[in-house]
Amino acid sequence: MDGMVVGGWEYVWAAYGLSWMALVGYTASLWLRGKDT
Amino acid sequence: MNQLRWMLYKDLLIEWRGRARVAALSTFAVTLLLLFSFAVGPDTDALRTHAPAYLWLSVLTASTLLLTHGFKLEVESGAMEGLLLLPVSPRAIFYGKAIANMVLLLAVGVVALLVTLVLFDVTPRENPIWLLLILVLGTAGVSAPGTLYAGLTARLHAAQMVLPVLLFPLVVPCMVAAVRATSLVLGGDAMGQLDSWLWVLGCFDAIYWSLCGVLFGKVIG
Amino acid sequence: MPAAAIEARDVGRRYGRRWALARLDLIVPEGSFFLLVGANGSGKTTFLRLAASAEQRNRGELAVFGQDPARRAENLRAHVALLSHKAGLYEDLSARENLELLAGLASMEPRIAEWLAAVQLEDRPDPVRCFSAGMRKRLAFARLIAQRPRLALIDEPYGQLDPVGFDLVDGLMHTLRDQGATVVIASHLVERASRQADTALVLHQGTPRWQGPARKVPAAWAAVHRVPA
Amino acid sequence: MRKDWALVATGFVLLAIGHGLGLFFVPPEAMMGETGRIFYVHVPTAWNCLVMFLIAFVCAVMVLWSGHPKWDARTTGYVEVGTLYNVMLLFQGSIWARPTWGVYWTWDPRLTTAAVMAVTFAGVMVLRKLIEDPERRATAHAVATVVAFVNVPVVYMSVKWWRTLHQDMSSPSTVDSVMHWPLRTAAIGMLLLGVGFAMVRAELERRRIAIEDEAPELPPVPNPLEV
Repeated sequence: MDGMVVGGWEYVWAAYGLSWMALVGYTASLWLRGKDT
Repeated sequence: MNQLRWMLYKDLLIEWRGRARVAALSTFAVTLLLLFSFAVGPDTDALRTHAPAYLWLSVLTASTLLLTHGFKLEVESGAMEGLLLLPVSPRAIFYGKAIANMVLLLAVGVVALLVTLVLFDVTPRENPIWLLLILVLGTAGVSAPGTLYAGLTARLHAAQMVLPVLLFPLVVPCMVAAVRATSLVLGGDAMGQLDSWLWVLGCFDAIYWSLCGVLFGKVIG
Repeated sequence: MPAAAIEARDVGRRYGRRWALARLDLIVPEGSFFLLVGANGSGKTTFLRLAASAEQRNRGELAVFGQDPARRAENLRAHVALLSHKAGLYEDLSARENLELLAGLASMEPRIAEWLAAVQLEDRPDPVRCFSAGMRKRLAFARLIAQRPRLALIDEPYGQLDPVGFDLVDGLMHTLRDQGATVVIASHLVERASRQADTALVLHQGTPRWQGPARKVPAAWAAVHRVPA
Repeated sequence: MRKDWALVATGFVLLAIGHGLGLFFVPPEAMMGETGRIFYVHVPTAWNCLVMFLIAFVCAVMVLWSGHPKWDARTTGYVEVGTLYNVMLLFQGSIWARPTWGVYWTWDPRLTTAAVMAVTFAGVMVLRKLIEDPERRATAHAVATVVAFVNVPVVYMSVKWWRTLHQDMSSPSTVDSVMHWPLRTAAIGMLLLGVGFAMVRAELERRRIAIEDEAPELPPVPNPLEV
């Protein structure tokens, strides 16, 4: 396969990992903020 | 229209009385130009290439001081409320202030431009009259949203901090176009791109001069 | 059209968690000279600002010449003038220029000399920045007179003035009234103000305590402060 | 509130399915290889970021139009979630840029616009924090949101003209049909998630304002006064 980028799973995991961390983190922050009130 | 004329007359008259302020502002812009050159170092070629960027950055930085000051005068004396109760239409207040800000910024810009030409040893390759048009369009692009946001933040203690945070990202397109156009005039416009950048500036001005005029009434109501 | 310049029913205004004015029911007849008295923070200024459409009430009904000031209608604002604590003058302009600006903005015939003469400020060409507090007050009165309002709302007409100024201002307010305007003033100078007005309202800590003929205000004032609510 | 949390949950499930498909079932992309899988998280984020800001814009217009506090709370919610997606977008974009162009940052119009957009909306959120009077805060926040949103296409166009570095990125109409399902599932998941988040946030804001701006009891009716 000519010109195809080989490997690169670490970038994939980084992108998904950060995104899920952000989403779960925001959920948690909403949950905590909701508990206070 | 009549009200707009009076508002503009008033703002310009006040600034004329306090012309030391505009002088101070121009000095500030020139100081920034000097600082940029010190920061970059004595590489004349680099300085010459980036001269348009320094010019516009110093004008933009100086604009925040100008903008916050204009509304501070109005709000602290209660004059703004007096105008609204008179009643003066918010649009007349907005356009009067925005035009006045633009004129003052233009004055600062002209001084900064002349200093830029001398300091960085640049000779415009195209007709220098274009520079004036770019200055007019560029300062107009800063002053319309700038006046709106200055009105929005006038009552805040942190006005001078918040204004740049709101204004600078907004005027990115205006800065991009103004810097590009300026460097085309200074460095030569072989590809004939100047027109399109002027067009971008014009569109930016048209969008924000109309939008901000509508929104301003809501802001100060 | 009811013959009321101001009609308030259960009007309330709060700042944050505190009622600055509450439970106010009031009718100010057109053409009357109305006095509001009360200690600091009793709600006088708040009421004037509500009537002038400079602020919005939080509850109740309020009508000025039959219109709701909350709508900030231009035709109403053009008939109502507010003289507030902040003079609203441009410091860098002279008295004459401030009045010229007013006339220009309101599309009035600029009879500057006449207005300045009315407040005895003819011979001051310097910017307002150099004026004393009392002179600013006079200039603010000149602005008020120039507007020829149907309803004049005056917050502390005597504030910062000298005894000569007191008489001057009394004269100006009666002139306004003779021209058919409704005059509403808020003042601490109970004795003096009650000799000028017809009817009065005593406010105490944001609520109305007494309403009646102005000549009885000193007695009512004393009673309010002797008998706590 | 419960319905909103249900939306969040559904969104998470759909997003997980979409991402699972994209990560494990779809073959590597023809040009990008395995790194092409970043698409399934990046493209839905980009779309939904714009969608969130669009809804925020509509809510802000409603604040200015009707002045009802519920629109103010909603604007707050959508601005916050939009900014969250925006920041995610920036991280994903620079991770994507590294294997593709060899750098973490390029002055690509989309990336640059996203950065400017993030700073603009961060400014809007800061402004909201600084104003105390609820009514004034609602209008100022709404005006800033409207202007910030109008600015997005303007920035995009000008940056595009300023520097056109590379070809158009793919969108579902130009990509393999095998990519459609993970992409769409993830996009719908993120949409539901975003709307759910924003509604929860709006409800929290509404409660906060209600507490902060609760009308105190009226002062007692004073005794009549004889003079």
